[in-house]
Amino acid sequence: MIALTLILLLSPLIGTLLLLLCQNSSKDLTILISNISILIAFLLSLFILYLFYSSNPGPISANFLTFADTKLFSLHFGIYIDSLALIMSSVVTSVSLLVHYYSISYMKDDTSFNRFFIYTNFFTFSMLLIVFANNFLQLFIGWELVGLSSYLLIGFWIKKESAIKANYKAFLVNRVGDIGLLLGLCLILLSYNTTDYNQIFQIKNSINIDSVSIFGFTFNALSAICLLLFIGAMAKSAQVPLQFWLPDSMEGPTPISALIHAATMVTAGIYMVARLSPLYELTDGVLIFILYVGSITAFFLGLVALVQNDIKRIIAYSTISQLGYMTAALGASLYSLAMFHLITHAFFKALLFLCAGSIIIKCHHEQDIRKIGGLRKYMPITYLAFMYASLSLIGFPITSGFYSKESIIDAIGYFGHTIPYLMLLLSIFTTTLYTSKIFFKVFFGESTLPKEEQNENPSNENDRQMLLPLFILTAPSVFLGLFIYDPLMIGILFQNSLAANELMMSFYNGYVINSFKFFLHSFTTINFLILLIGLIFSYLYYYKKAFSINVPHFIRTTLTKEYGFESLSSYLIPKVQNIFTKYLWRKIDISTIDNGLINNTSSFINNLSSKMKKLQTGFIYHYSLIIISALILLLILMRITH
Amino acid sequence: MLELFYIPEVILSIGVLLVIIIDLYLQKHKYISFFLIQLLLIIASLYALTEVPQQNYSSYEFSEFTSSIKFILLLGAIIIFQYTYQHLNYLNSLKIEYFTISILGLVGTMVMISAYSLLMLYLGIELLSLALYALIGFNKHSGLSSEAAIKYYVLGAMSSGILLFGISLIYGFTGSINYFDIADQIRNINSTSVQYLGIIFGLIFITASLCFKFGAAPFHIWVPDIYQGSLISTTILLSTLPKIGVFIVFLKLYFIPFMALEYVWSDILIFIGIASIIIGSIFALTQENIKRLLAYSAISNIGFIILAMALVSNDGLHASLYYTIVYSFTALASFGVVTHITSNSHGIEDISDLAGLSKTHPYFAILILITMLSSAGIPPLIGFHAKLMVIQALINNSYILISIIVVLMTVVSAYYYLRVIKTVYFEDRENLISTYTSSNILLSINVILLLGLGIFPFILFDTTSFLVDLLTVISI
Amino acid sequence: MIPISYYLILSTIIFTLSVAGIFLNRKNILVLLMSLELMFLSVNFNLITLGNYLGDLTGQVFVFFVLTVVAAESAIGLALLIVLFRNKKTIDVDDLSELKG
Amino acid sequence: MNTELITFFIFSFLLIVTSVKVITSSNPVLSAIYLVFSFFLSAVLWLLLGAEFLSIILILVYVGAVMVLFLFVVMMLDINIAKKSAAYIKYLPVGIGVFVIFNVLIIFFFISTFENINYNAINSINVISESNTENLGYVLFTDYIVEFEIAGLILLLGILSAIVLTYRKNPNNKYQNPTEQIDVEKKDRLKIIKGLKE
Amino acid sequence: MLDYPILSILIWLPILVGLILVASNDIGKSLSTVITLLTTLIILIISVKLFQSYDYSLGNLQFVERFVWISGLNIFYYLAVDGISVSLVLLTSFINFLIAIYASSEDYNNKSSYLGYFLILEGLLMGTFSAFDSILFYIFFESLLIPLFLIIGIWGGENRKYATIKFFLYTFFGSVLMLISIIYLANLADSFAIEDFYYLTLSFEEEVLLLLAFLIGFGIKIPMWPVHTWLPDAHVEAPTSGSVILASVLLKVGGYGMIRFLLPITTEAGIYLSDYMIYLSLIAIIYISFVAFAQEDMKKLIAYSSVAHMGFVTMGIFLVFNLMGNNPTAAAIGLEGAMVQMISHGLISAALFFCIGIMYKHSHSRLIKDNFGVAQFMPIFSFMMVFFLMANSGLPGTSGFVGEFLVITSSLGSSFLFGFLAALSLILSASYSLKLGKNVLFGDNQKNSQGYLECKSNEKIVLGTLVIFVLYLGISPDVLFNLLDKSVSDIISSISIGKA
Repeated sequence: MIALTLILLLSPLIGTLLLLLCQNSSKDLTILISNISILIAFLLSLFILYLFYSSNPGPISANFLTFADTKLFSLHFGIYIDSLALIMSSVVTSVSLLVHYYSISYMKDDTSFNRFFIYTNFFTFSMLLIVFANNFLQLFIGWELVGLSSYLLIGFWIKKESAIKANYKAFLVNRVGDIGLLLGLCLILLSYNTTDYNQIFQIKNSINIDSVSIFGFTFNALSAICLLLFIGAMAKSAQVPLQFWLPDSMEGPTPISALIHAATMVTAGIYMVARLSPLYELTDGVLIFILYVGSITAFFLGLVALVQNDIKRIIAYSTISQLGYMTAALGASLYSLAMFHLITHAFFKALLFLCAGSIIIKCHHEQDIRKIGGLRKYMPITYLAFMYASLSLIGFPITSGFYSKESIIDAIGYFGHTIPYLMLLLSIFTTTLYTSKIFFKVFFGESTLPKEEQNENPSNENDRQMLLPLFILTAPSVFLGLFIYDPLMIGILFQNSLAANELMMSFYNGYVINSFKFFLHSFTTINFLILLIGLIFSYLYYYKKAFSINVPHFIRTTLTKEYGFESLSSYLIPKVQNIFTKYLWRKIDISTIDNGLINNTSSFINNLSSKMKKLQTGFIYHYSLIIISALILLLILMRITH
Repeated sequence: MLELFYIPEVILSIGVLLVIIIDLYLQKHKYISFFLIQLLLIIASLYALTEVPQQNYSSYEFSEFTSSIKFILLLGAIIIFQYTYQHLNYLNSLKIEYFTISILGLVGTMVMISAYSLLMLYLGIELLSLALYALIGFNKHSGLSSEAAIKYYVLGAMSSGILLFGISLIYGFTGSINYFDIADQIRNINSTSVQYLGIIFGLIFITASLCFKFGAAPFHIWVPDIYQGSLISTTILLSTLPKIGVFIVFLKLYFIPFMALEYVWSDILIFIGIASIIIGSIFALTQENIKRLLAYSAISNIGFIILAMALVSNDGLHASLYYTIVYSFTALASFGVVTHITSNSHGIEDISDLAGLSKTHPYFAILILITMLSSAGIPPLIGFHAKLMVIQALINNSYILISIIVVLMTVVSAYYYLRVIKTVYFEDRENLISTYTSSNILLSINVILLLGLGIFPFILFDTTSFLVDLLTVISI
Repeated sequence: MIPISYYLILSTIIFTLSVAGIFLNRKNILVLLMSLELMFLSVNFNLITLGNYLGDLTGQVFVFFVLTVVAAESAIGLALLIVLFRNKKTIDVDDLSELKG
Repeated sequence: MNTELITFFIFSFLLIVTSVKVITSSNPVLSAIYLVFSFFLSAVLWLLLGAEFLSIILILVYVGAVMVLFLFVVMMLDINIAKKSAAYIKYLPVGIGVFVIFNVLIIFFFISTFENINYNAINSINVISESNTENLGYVLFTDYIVEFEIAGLILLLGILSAIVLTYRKNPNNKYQNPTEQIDVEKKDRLKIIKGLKE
Repeated sequence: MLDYPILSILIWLPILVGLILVASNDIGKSLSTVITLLTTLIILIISVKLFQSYDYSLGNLQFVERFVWISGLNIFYYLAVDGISVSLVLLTSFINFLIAIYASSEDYNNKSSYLGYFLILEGLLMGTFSAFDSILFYIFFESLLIPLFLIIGIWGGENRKYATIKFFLYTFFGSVLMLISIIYLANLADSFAIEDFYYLTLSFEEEVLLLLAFLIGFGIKIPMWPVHTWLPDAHVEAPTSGSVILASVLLKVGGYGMIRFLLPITTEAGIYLSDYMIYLSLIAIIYISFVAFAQEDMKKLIAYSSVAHMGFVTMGIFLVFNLMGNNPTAAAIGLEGAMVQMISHGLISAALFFCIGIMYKHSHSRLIKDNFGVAQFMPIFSFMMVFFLMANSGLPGTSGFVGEFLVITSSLGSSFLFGFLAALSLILSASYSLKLGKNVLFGDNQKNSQGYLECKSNEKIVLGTLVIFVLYLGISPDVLFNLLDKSVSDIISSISIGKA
């Protein structure tokens, strides 16, 4: 099993290397290599998952490459196999496979076709590195490598200015979080002398350091570590206030948005916290913080989506909001629910993005939904797929999204976290609104396609290669929830990988009973009411245009500006950075130190020299005077001293 | 008395008379006279190396130490004469009298070195000085040359007067002019007595005069003008041989007759040394004329020598001797290179005349590079070891602050050496109308030794430590 | 009887006069040379007087040599002066400042 | 007050006066004359000290040779008589200051150091005889023979230098060079010039 | 142990060949290129041999060559290596080999001298890293200035005269103070051998003064804030290979010196002053990063980035003082981090300067604004440059990460604030590194007026080799740790000796 996992892990990497080697070969070879390598990974993850559940050996950890092995510390690369990792890897590889397949067609006209697959393959590898990491160092390395791939992919179109700016921003914001993660990692190494999960899970609290003082606040070491690690997760999973890179990252190719910025990379933070749930359970205060961060993100960033007009940006804000749900679930110790939502979200959000990709291709890279309309006729398959994905997103009963999201909201309510509960409830409404907004605007109304294209046969709306993934993804988006809900809730699915199972059990036994009952019950809850109101409202507002709402300008601006984060990130910080750094350079480095200290000293000596040179007048009488004076001086000195 | 005829001074004096006469009959063939002179020097140097007369003359010292120094001196003279000959020959102003006068000056230096009485010392110094007056003014058609000569003459005569005044005081208060007797007298005089003060006064007068001859600040004032005004071959002579002579005079005077007054002169000399280093370094910074630059560099080097000597310790003594030899060697090389480069059929004057040399004459450029870096005290060249020894001696004697000043001044002085290198290597000349002589083996050896002895400093080191051992034998 | 100090004071005065002569003189170099002669004269006074004080002939011997040397020195000095005059057509002290800085 | 002392005072006073004149006269010829006077006066003072030989030498060598040389040069160089410049006045206080300080320093030092200030300066020294000249000669050719030789070298150097420095060939002089005349060869005499071809 | 004087060969072979090349005065470009390539290759092989023969389980000084050099002064010709030296010797020979490869296609006037000076420099660097007599060390240390001075001055850019003189005097100033300290110590210890200095008992005041002198000497070389201002100038004016050797090896001399002299000799004073010195390092890391961001010249940017990265080295070194008493493990981690950072920075900065040199050849401008959209024309080059920029910003998986990681770990042992401030480098270094990439490599360059061409094969080899090594050390730095582990703990223990 270890060997298989190793192959699974390395297969995308080998794909990357092969692609690198045959850079100038044909597209077919590229397609073959990249897709096969991911396919192998996917099949292997399914197979290993099967093996794992059939033999049930418990978590397996193995090292296979030494990073460092000294007296002071020993660090390795290794794999950690348990149900959590395997499920995550299945999700990652499946979405990745579909996106790869989809991209063949999506990217077919691009000059850097090969480069695209190098990046995506590399990304898949990095993501799997995180998933299978058996220690924090490897986690961190994978973490940064996905950041790198994300950076490269956002800026995939190297000639596009906005893309270049966006990937720069994305990388830097992620780096802010990485500071937290790195500090957490360092603290772990310092306090445990190892970064191995297994060893740390075993010793947990018995560590070298008692407490850490962070800017005057004293934490116990474990809390400090977890808090710092969570800061890393906040950046990667786009939680307030480090969320603003994600919408900009939509500058990359759409399949990438589906793969990285919806399904996989952004959930790495969630995965990490879930992975470390045994540690988080032992902290005090950190979880509450996480809960609030999650719910605030879920609510407030959902609102921002309402005022956006770019189809991809709306979905991006929706992603942030959904990630907020997951984070909130983590904060409430509902790790498996968070993971559950992660999985369902991966599928339906990938689906949404891929649909958006199809639409964008169809509309010749037009992304503004105000300029797109009436596509239902021309893209029937996409229309259907989009509809199912949207239903899943808004949590319409029986869809996958319903099970994961409703459970989170209900569970948070069930465990009495009132304020987060209210915020999450309200965001159901906003979710419904913005989802419907896209849906109605894009697929209904006047067609905006050029005349000659309107006459085309609707059945060949796009390449088949692009449609197939839509089909495939629709299935888990709609039905996955129903199938895995029960095993998940009673703890079969994740076995002992996640902590606080008893909490889940109490919720399940006390509230859910079973999946079907939960489905029925949901119609009686306030959640459903809000959902319905939202649907009706948006139907009237977006489709029938029955009424218009005058949102106060102030609120609209606030939302458009993303509560000021927008101006902060794209105007204020670069401006300040430019001015401030230039000031430092010119005033302190050049004027003060270099000119002031160094060059002034030398010019002082130089001036001294040219001034003193005038003493050498060239006149004999001056010379003799100097000599005699010196003699007299010596005489007087001697007379005084002796 | 017969063996006295074999001492180099006598050989040189008699030989030079012969050459003067022979030269009269060799109107066109100057090289023969020059060859004779070189031969004379070689013979003299060989005698300096081998013969040590057994018989001592009370006011004249014959010892292994003085013979060794004389040997070094004669060796230097041979090299200098070679450079000078080529230089003057190239400038079409070769006169054999130049060499005869130089040799008489050389004899004067040797007399200074061997002098064991103040009278002998005076005569030696005068013999040297008179030769130098003539040599400086030798370039009869140059206003600068005669200006320099007159300046040096007036100031030099004044310093002789000061020296004589000092000598008269010493004579009056100790009753003798013999070094040994003076030492005896001073040791026996009660330090509270009034005579003591008289001796100290005399000492200061003598110190001032010798510092003038040495070119140490604040009596250095003549040095740059005279270096600049005279022929460059004279400048080489001026910056090497007399310095060695005066240095030995310093050593002998302070460590034999005035040893008991060590606490007086050591302070004075430290002051003079520091002043020389500072003035030499700072004044040189903005010089444009290469001879002036080297003059200030000489002043600063003299400062090092005096400083090391002023420590009155064995390592200081050794350091100063080592430094003197290294300095002379470096000065020989640096001036030697300059003598070999001429631009527009007269010697180069300004640093900027050297611009672009590395492109046209890489050979000379490398020579200049090595000599300048050695002067700046950059390892692994020999100049570094010399400075190292001085600084080590300073630190060993707990003069930490002074050593810091000294090294800081070394940094300052590095700047002007670098300026020369910069001009040679990094600057291009607009109009390359310069003619240069071809390479020269002797010069190459001279320069390469700066590097070679830097890597194998123990060769010179052992020699000088041997000399210092000799010196301590005679002085104590 | 003449006290020894009289002679010494006399020589000192002449010595300082000659020194003053050197650095006060703005006219021609000849006078500088004469001042130097005076200086040596004063030193000779010193030497002879102190020799007498010590009852020692060395002082006078010294003076003998000083006289010899100074004679030769004057010869060279005057020769230089002539060369200078030929080059510059002047022997003014004030005109001797081409070398400076 | 004895005659010696009176003589000393008169002559030393005159010596100081002539010395001052030497350095202040505006005419170098006058300076030279005053210097000659100074030498004479000094010679007398040296006689008082019992240094007969030296005082004679001073007059013979100095007045007779050196000072004549000086005057010769003065005549030769055709020097203008300069006026006292403003700079002279400006530097006079400095000069006087240095003069005074120096004097005070040394005179006070002499007075304070010599325990026996009143020691009689007039003292004849006997080595082999009463005669100063004889004594001096004896010492010179025995104890100081090497120095004497070196003094000879110095004189030689003085001659050599003076000649080298001042000697110049007059280009207008016509003189024969026998060596060249003998060395001459055929080709030096006859120069074949190629004519221009028509 | 080998039976031939391997260290002497390493030092003198390149110097001799270099001197011959310089003296031969342009013997032809191809011949001198071949000679240089061969020599550097031989040296590389010998140093690999050294590395293999080095027994790192022992950690003591090995391959000792010790002869009396100047007997009267007690100066020895004393060469040896420990793990720290071996790693730097390897780096030197490796980088020089790359320079030789890179220079093979370059065209300079008087190329044989150019290459000759590099060879001399290589030999002197070897000497610096293996001299264990302090005067010998100083001689090599100081001699380094000469060839570099000439390289920059002769083959440098517009403003080279100012830059070289500044560089020379700056470093000379620092080193003379060091010389005084060395002599002072030698005077006390009656020996110039470095290890004899470790056992001296010094008063606190003495230690403080010595510390300051050494700190100025090595701090200028490394360079530390605020004595770093010579570096940007020197880098900007230096020819590509000159910048490479300057950044990748010469700066390391400072760090090496600190480890050899500062740590074990001036321990008490170091402990007393460590906070201030760490703050200086932090200023270098943070402030200099800001300054780097403001740069308009690519070379200056990388030069400032070097200063910032060397801040980690000094921080790692000074943390030893801070942590020795209460957490020796963390102290050792810090020191190893500093060493790894030195090696890694040696590779990465070399690569970046090569990259800039290659771009400069096409655009003839080092200004960021004159280079634009390079990636379109030079995809492979751009790929590698992005890699190096990432490595420069401390991307895990590259060597750039390892050192910073260890230093930050160690600093957390001292105080969270130190760790946090140091970790800020993560974002700052990324911001300036990627800014460079963003502005230079990417974007749409329609004019192609600069005529960028994909780099030549030898340049590809150079950059590719560096990619491999940066990756290798990033993924499995174990080989370095093995080399350093024992030597580092030896130094830590010798510090304790000094303390006791």
